[in-house]
Amino acid sequence: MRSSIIDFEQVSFSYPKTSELVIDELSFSITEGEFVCFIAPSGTGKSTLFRLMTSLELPISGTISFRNQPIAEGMKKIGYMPQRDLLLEWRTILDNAALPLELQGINKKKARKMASSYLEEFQLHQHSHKYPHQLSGGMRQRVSFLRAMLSGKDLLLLDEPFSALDAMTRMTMHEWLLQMWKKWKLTIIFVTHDIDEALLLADRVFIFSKKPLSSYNQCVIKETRPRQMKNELFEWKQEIVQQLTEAPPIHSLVKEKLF
Amino acid sequence: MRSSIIDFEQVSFSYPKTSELVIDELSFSITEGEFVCFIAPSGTGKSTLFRLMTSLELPISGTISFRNQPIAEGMKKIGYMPQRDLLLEWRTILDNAALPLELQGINKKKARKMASSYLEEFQLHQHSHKYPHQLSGGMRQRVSFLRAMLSGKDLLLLDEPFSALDAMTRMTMHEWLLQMWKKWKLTIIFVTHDIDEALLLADRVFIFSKKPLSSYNQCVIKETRPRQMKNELFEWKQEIVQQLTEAPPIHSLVKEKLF
Amino acid sequence: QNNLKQVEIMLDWYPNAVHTFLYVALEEGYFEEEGLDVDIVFPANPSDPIQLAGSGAIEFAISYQNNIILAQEEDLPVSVVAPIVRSPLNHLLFLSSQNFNSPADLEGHTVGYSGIALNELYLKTMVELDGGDFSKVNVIDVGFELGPAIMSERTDAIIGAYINHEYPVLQHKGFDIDYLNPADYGVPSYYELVLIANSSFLSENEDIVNAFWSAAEKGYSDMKEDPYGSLDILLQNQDEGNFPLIESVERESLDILLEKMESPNEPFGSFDQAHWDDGKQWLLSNYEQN
Amino acid sequence: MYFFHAVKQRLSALFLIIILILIWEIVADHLNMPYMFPSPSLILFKLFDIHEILFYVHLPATLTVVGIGLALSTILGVVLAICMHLFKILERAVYPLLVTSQTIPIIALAPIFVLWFGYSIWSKVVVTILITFFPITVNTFDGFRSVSSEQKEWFLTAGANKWNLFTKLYVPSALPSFLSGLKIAIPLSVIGAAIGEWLGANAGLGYFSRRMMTQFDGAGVFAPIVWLSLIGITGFLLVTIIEKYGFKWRRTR
Amino acid sequence: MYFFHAVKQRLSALFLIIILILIWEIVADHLNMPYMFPSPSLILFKLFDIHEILFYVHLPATLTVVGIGLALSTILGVVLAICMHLFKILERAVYPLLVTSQTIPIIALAPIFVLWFGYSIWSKVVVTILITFFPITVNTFDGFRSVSSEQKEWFLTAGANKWNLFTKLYVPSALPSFLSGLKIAIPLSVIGAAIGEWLGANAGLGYFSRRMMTQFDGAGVFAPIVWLSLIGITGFLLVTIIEKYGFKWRRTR
Ligand SMILES: Nc1ncnc2c1ncn2[C@@H]1O[C@H](COP(=O)(O)OP(=O)(O)OP(=O)(O)O)[C@@H](O)[C@H]1O
Ligand SMILES: Nc1ncnc2c1ncn2[C@@H]1O[C@H](COP(=O)(O)OP(=O)(O)OP(=O)(O)O)[C@@H](O)[C@H]1O
Ligand SMILES: [Mg+2]
Ligand SMILES: [Mg+2]
Repeated sequence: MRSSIIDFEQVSFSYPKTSELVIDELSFSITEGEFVCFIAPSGTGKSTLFRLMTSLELPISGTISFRNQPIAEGMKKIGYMPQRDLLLEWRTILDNAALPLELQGINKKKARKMASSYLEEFQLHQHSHKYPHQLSGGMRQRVSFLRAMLSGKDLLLLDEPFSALDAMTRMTMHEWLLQMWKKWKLTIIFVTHDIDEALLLADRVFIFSKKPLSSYNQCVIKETRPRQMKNELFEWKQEIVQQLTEAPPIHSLVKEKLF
Repeated sequence: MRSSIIDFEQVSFSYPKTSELVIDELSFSITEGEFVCFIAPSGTGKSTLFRLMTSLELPISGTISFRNQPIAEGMKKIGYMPQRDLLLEWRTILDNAALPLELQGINKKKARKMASSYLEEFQLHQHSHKYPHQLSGGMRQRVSFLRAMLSGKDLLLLDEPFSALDAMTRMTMHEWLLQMWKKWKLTIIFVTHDIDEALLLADRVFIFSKKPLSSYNQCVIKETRPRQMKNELFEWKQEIVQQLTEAPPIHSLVKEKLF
Repeated sequence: QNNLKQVEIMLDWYPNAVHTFLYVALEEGYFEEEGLDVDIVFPANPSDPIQLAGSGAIEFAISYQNNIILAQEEDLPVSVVAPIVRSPLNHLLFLSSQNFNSPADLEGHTVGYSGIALNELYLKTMVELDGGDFSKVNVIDVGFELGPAIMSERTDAIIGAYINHEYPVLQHKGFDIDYLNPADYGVPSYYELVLIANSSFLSENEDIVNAFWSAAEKGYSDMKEDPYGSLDILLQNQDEGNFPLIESVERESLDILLEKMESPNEPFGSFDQAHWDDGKQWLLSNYEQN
Repeated sequence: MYFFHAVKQRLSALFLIIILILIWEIVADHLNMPYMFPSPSLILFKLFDIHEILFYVHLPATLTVVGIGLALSTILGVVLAICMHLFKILERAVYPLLVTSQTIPIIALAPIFVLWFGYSIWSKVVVTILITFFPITVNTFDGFRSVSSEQKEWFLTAGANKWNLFTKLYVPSALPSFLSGLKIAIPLSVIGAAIGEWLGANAGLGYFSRRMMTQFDGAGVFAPIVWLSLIGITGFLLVTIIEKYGFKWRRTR
Repeated sequence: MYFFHAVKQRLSALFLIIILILIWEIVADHLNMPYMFPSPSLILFKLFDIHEILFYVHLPATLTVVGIGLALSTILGVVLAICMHLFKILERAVYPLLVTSQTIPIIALAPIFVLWFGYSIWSKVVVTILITFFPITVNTFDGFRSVSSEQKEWFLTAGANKWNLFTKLYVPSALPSFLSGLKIAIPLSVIGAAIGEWLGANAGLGYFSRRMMTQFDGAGVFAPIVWLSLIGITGFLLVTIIEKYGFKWRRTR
């Protein structure tokens, strides 16, 4: 078994100046090279988990480690796509996409050229000189996604990256993401509300159903990729929905031949 | 047959200072009391259609009418939920939700009380004194949705209202929305990328596949509500996906017994 | 008290020994006897007294002869009531260490003047009569802050300072000061301080002006009789901290002044038209604006 | 508790001030030219010495000018900003004039105000207004302009009338910017009052300071300036406190 | 084409100015007190009359002061804002001092500067710096503070170092605010130069205007003020143009 990249150990957290606990003694661990999806009801604390992993927030107890080091030091090894796209209003799409490359010290001209080729793959090249407010919601999201991908990090945290995309565009993005994941041997943690999407992409799906976050069920999917949507999918979906609502005692589903 | 509420007649549109046409001689009409969903790839112009209906943008040719009147005068009769939530950062959730009521001239105290009861239905009441930046993405979206609903208008334009919600919360919202639709005899135009959602909610689904928007296919669903997700759904979904990609000659699907 | 006529007089400077007669008249009730309620105010800028009297904001003011002539040339409605100090007090002051012996020595040096540009003319007359080149003198407007300008040695000399005020004050502060008298270098004598009034006020209220002057004269004769006692009235009138006058300095000053306010053949306040016209002629033929 | 925290927060400022004052004291003692560079201890001593007259005579005079001037200029500035915001034509017509008015060096014109208004309080108030008017107007107006068009559009579609739009969107949006303007204006108002007093006054802290200058009394020049600074600081802190407690939503960040 | 459009845009301002000037002319002719209320035509005439000396002697003198003062104060202000932004301790230590420094009415202290710096250009430059320094620093610093913590967080997670964060996020974010500050500072710099000249000078537009005042030449008082205003307006317009063409992304709105 490969070594773990992120470990949560008895982590608890609440936002300052609020009394409610968002995360309560949560433990889990994610293996190097895994593709993990998080599914949970709205407002349970998925984005908060990401903020903890990037050490934008600090746990009130417990430890989070990155490659067995306490998190603060590992932070710069994590690529993060926040839920609200934070494109810079004063930069064109192209310059926004080139930003993570610039931050890695690549010179501006080269960074633009590289970003430009990716924009083409995303079919955004004819918009590359527009400013963010001139784009549609889905286009902004794709630029924000590209920006996270180009951060050049091993571990990617994607917070609902495709929520504003239609089924077709989403499929293209899935393909592209899986390709990159394989090529660059990435570890990906992916928050989504679309169960189909989770089942299509993940090695493992974490299902959080309780608030505060403390335990979870998981669903391990061994099917090879590329996966195809099939009719049987529906049952598994129902099962996950049930887990989300009723929160039965912790157990893992292992789906060998889902598709 | 009931009279139409919104009519597009040969409408064309392009954003100022750009050359590309977003909408090209599009015509359609929506009937009073209908629940219509728009499905289209990202960046084709759904949000733009909404901006035209609220007369935030003016067509370069063609006419848009609201209840057979040119649009400018009908504008204030339309409730609009934009794709990016525009919550006021300096107001609490409760005050944000109460805003449309205040705009209708209801006094502040009463507006708050009314908004408060709705927040409870959305299970946001324990957060009602938080500010927008303290909320999760899905919570913000629900507040923004509530704000549009409380605008007290007959015609509601909802731009991807539930994209950030998990399946369970989404189901609750669907139920609530349909209930209000019936109770208040609303007309609803709903943009979504989730085909399931469209099939569950709509009387009619418009499928736009070409850019610029000029023609569309439609799918009329006569099944009574509440509808249940069923296994057969999958086939119809595939069909719609195909329409989105291949854009076959215009025709209408009529699903009598979809569920 | 209610039917007293209210009038304002603006001094030429902050109150000092030269104004003793006004304060005596005020304190002894001479103005009141004449039916006047007089308010004494002081200027913030050297040219304010003329201008405010001209604009009608105040009724009376004290100013300098040559300045009054220039103002009248510019159609400012101000008229002379009576001269108060009959000869120049204005001197060129400098620290003794500068060793200026005559005005020509000022070539290549910096001279500060108070906000009245006339001082430039006096200086020019002095330097040129002494055979110097005035264009080699660096002249700077330093406003009201004449004393500080030489004390800090930012200027080498100042003009516009009074022999009866800045001179003793600076000496009192422990500086060795020397001076040159403009009258010794071609500047004709003039009335240093003159009581003026707004012209239309004067023509419409001659009785008030006369009443004012007779009260002032009473104050003056009291002052002449008992200079130091009168000075005490002035010193008592100073509000603590506001204008702390130094008694010894003011006594010295008063001694100089008494000689210049009246002479054997010219009583206090008498106006010599010929003297005025001579001064005016010299001024207008030598003075050029800018 | 909170009090101690606040004190601790400001400890570094206090520390820096003390060091600066110490340096000043040493340099001043060394130079020994009290008429142009008085030491802080001398100033402090003077401050106590003439406390009565400063506090009961000159401070009230200056405070009146600052108060009236600032109040009028806030009212005028805000009203003008609102008008410019509401009527585009006014913006185009008035904005250039406003800039022009601001570039007129009041100092040079102020003597003329004295001719117009005499040595009354109004010549000082006018100078104060002229100097504080611009930052208030410009900042308030820029605050109105900072409202995003998306937000405005939402209000319009929600059926907001002009009044709603103004009170519920524009005013709250412009408030921080207006307060920034006020923070710049308060110190300027003190300067304005002092300039005004310099040009024609018989009382006031600025007048007194300048008067002491002609008396070669260095410490006397500085003592009223200490009071002037206190006025400015108090006003500034007041606005800062309003900012802090008025904008709860910012604090939760 | 564009030119005509721009002219048309400004027509209303021109119109208003013309009306105001006409009213002024009529009132002035009526009052007939040119020494305290000269008419615009008189001022215009004077402007031509003494054009040589104003343009070749006094304008350059004032421009030098404004230029040096503004440049230094921009450099100092921006550097200080950056330092305060980078080091929290400096913010807490320096900010209160800055406010204090601002509330010191320069006017009252300026005579003392003259004693310190002499009648050289530097006493005027110091006054200019003191009066323009505050808006530049405060606005730049507020600009830095306006960066949302979310944006900053994204940069941090993306591995931005301090320098990146500064050049790619903070500088572009603070730029509009800095330019607002500059817009307030430019007119103030003209005022500062005039104050400085008033305190001791033998050239400069402010000096000249005040000199005309003591010579009862009303038109002569106003003529150099016209030039002073032109300096301020030119500077202000320059910044406005930079704003307009520098922030393309704002224009697309
Ligand atoms: N800055 C904050 N201050 C206080 N409370 C916060 C803050 N941010 C989030 N919360 C609270 O923490 C909880 C979890 O929020 P989080 O954003 O992690 O949810 P989420 O799982 O990402 O939800 P969603 O799917 O809707 O995005 C919510 O109750 C929210 O109100
Ligand atoms: N303000 C604007 N100025 C110029 N072009 C714009 C502007 N807003 C949108 N566009 C362009 O118009 C097209 C349609 O945008 P629109 O937002 O209507 O798409 P959409 O169908 O809502 O997409 P999505 O599902 O991604 O939200 C896009 O190509 C976009 O770049
Ligand atoms: Mg979230
Ligand atoms: Mg959209």
